Amino acid sequence: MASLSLRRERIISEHDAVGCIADGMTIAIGEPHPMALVRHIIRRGLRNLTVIGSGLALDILIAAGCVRKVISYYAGGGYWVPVAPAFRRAAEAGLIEVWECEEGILTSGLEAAGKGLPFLPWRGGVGTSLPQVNPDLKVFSDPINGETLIAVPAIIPDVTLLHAAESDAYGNVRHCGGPGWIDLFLHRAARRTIVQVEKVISNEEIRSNPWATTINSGVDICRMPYGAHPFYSRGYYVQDKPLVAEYFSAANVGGAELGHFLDTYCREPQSHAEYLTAIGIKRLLDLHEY
Amino acid sequence: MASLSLRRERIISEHDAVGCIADGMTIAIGEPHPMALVRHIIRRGLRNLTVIGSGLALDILIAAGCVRKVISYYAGGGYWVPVAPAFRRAAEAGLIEVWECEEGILTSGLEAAGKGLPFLPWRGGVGTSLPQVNPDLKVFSDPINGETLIAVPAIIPDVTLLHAAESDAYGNVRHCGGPGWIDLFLHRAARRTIVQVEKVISNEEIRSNPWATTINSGVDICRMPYGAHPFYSRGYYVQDKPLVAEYFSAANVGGAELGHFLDTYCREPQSHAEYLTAIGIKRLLDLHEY
Amino acid sequence: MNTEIPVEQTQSCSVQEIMAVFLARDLVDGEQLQVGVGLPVPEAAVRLAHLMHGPNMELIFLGARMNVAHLDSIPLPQFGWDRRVVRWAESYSDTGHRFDHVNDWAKRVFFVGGIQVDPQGNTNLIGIGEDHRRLKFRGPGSVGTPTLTTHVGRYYIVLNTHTARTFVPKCDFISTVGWGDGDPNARSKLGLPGGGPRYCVTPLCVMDFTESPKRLRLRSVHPGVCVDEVRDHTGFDLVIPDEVPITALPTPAELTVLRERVDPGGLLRSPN
Amino acid sequence: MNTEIPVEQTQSCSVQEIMAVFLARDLVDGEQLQVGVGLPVPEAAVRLAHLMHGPNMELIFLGARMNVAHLDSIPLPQFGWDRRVVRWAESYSDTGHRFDHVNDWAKRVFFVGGIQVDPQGNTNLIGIGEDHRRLKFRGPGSVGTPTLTTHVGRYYIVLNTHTARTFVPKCDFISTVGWGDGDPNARSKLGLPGGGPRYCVTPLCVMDFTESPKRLRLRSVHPGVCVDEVRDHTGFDLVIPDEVPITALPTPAELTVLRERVDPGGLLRSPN
Repeated sequence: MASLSLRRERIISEHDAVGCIADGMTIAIGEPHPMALVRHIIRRGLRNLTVIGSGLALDILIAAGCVRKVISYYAGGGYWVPVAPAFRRAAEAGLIEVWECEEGILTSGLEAAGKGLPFLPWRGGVGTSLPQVNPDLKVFSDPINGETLIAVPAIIPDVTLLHAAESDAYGNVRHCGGPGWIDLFLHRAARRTIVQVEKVISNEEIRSNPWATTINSGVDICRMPYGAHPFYSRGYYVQDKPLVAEYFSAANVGGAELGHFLDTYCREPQSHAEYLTAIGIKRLLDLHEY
Repeated sequence: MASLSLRRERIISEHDAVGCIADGMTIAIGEPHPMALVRHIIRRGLRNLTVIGSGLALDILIAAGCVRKVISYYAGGGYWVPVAPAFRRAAEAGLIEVWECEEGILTSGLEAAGKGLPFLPWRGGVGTSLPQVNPDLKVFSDPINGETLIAVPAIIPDVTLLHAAESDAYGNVRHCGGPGWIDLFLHRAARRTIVQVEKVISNEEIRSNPWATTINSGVDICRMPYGAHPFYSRGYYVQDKPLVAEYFSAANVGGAELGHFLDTYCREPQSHAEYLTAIGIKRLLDLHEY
Repeated sequence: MNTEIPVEQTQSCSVQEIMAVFLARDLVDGEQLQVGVGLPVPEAAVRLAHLMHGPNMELIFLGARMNVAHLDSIPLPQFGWDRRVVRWAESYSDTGHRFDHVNDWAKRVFFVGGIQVDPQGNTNLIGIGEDHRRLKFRGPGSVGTPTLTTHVGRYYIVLNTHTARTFVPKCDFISTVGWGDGDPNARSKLGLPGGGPRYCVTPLCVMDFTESPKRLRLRSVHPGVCVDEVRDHTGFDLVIPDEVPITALPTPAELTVLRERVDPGGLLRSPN
Repeated sequence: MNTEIPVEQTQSCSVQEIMAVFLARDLVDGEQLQVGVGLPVPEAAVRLAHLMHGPNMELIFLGARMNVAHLDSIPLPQFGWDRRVVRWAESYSDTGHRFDHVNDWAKRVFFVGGIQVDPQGNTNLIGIGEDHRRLKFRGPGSVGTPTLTTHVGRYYIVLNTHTARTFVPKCDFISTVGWGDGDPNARSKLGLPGGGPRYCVTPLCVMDFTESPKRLRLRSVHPGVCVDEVRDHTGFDLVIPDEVPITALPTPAELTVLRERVDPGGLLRSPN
């Protein structure tokens, strides 16, 4: 009888996870944000990335100078932050290129990649400026009825980084209360997916409810408790609102104040454990979800 | 405070469920098969239906003379029944039209309907005879890369009939161990969906694990314990292999023997309860899944 | 904007509360109400409608579908992506298939904001400027508004401010098509199945659209706002009827439900 | 077809068992093995490979993905859609997205049958006849074979019978493209990313393909079958090398695992 131990485990270190990303690659960032891996990217000083992402994770990567091109449907920060500040400044200065899109167009491009198709058609965006400001989107006449649609080319991330609640050691992932809306699209479109999880659970627990498995095997796992902090992690903790506000405030000012934030929270801690030490256990425990 | 009782329940009788189907409509049949509603269609003697379906449910509807056109990727009966007999006989005699397709093409057409698109492109089938024998499938050159693909027109069932494990009274459906692979495509494409369930459970039970809800509201529910018999119902019972074999054997012979089967099991019982009475409790209890 | 407005002598309310109540009354039982992240007025409106007269409504937040009319309270989120608001959901299945069932959206209602709105109700979340590569003001992006407004039965344009910089003769970029060039058939000519924008609600007033051509028209001004103030803060010639009523005030019952069961934290009364 | 063939003097085995063992040995650890409904030989082959040498294989049945190398037994299904076979699954998530991740199928392996097979390995599940509206023999339909064979890293053609009516010079209809017109670039010219058919396995023999043009070639005959028998039962000129070996027999260890842990019910030894 084959021994269970012959099955390869898929757990890797944060160092190895980010080690597979090179300057100039296209990386996709899920929601909730895999902030621990995002911080590691900043620590390593990666450059010229194309980032498929939104909100806080996208903005802090731009703030740290890692980004050349943005594929985003939304670069705001929720309540009270209508436009993410580093994104806004870099875009207005022409320092980043924006591949203008929207949710249905983005998921169509990702779905095309997953389905092995050069494109998928989409109706949302017909009549808007999106095809003018993004020449990769082609307005065309459908071959069946002749209706006007937008052809969205396949979007293929080199690496997709996600945050989830749990997985087993073999890469069977379970999101508590469901994945973020775009995460599974980002996974299926990508050449490689790395999922940071709050907790590694037994394979038996996965098998006890296979229907709950949201991503099955083929992905690498980083064990990162509190790894989405200061963002939320469904079923574990809510946003650390003051720290998110501190970031957006520093990003609004820019310059030394933003640099100080990035040094303190991203560059000086040499690992996720050092980051959590800097944040402090009390603060983390206060963020319980319910 | 608004009273919970003001919320409309969605439970209807088998009579009302089939009452919304008229001669000539396009109906889709899920898997596991909603056999109780299929038998009610035969009892009512509906004619000229276009049926999107497979296997046993499809074949028995053809055997009963309800079908004019078949949209199917597979009309076999699993082990030992390579081709479903009534389907085969009717197709060879030219009594039914077959919209030739395959699984990816069918789901693409259904997905196009759900997405409000006139078509979706698909690669599977390129180079095969499918576009020749089904002129609705258009081979075209994609507007981005010029690759050869098949344009699949939207497929829109008038009514989709499904069988599932459980739902609440408001149409929140839960499949035990996941829905059949095509069921959710059939649901999203359809103008109307009716789901027959083994069991109606409380709304609180649905809310206790929202991620398990596979179809959310907007569908009507028929309470049909053992409603997939003689087919399987995941988590409840396995196939009634002798009765399935009895059907295929009668269908192979055709004529009076097939007529007798249809009379006995479909036409004479005037309701699902009468059908179950005819089958007998002992036989039903012997089909437990594990 | 947050001047206190007397309600039946005994209560006062904020403009945001008036906006939320106006919207709530316009929503019909049985509809699906979808609100994006960071829009407190529509967030409050759909909760209020659900509790007041919508036991068969479905609220769609963050990919979850809910019917929660039986709850004691349906509080507003405390920040964007506050997933505690969906803890009573009946399903999350919108998540993987949120855009796979748009053929069912005739009964869905949506709300959009914008950094620019033109007389035909086209809106812009992309940015302000002439050259997309060097915008003068970079907006947040279109989120899902192009797809949503393409398919939903109707939608509302809801803004936090009402200025001549927002209400412009022509959007620099269009992220959602309202009535295009104003032709009542503009949407069907583009193949957009949804019903288009119904009202535009701002801290000053409510606007609807004339029949043909489709063009924004003042429908009511909020208490304490005069017609000239709206005109002065609108960057194009708004259609203004001879008689412009005052936007109806919340009833005491509505205000009680709004404050006790929807917005106990007073978000709609805060100056922010 | 079910003549008993001696294995190392002490055991005998059926042709189906030889076919299953041949296929099992060709499967590589780490691969994803997908089998459709109603194909006992491939069903047995993937189970056997998983238990013998594939602790990192994934078995895909009925929309579920499984790694079950640690189980005492992985019995064959007792009928089509016997969902008990997936009770040990780690996920069912293939269900809603079975064709949404085909870009990952280079490591996936699949098995197809057919009512006709031509020399280039194109197969037909549609029917036999000239006019699609009045077929002489109506087949079951293409199931998912066109999509699967378009994308999987490689596939095997596995048949229950070997006759001149099945192996024809030209399929009346093509449901899966093997090597098209025989050009080794035929698949890439059509834009089909998958690796195409590798072997064709029947109750008489194993066939592979010549390099250029691609054409079915006899690779081995099963014990007790002679080359002429294969030739006589093939409706086209099969490429036949000078030396044709006998298909390797199962080892006692393979036969033990196959019979005790995969096929305790003896499905592969039954005459049906």
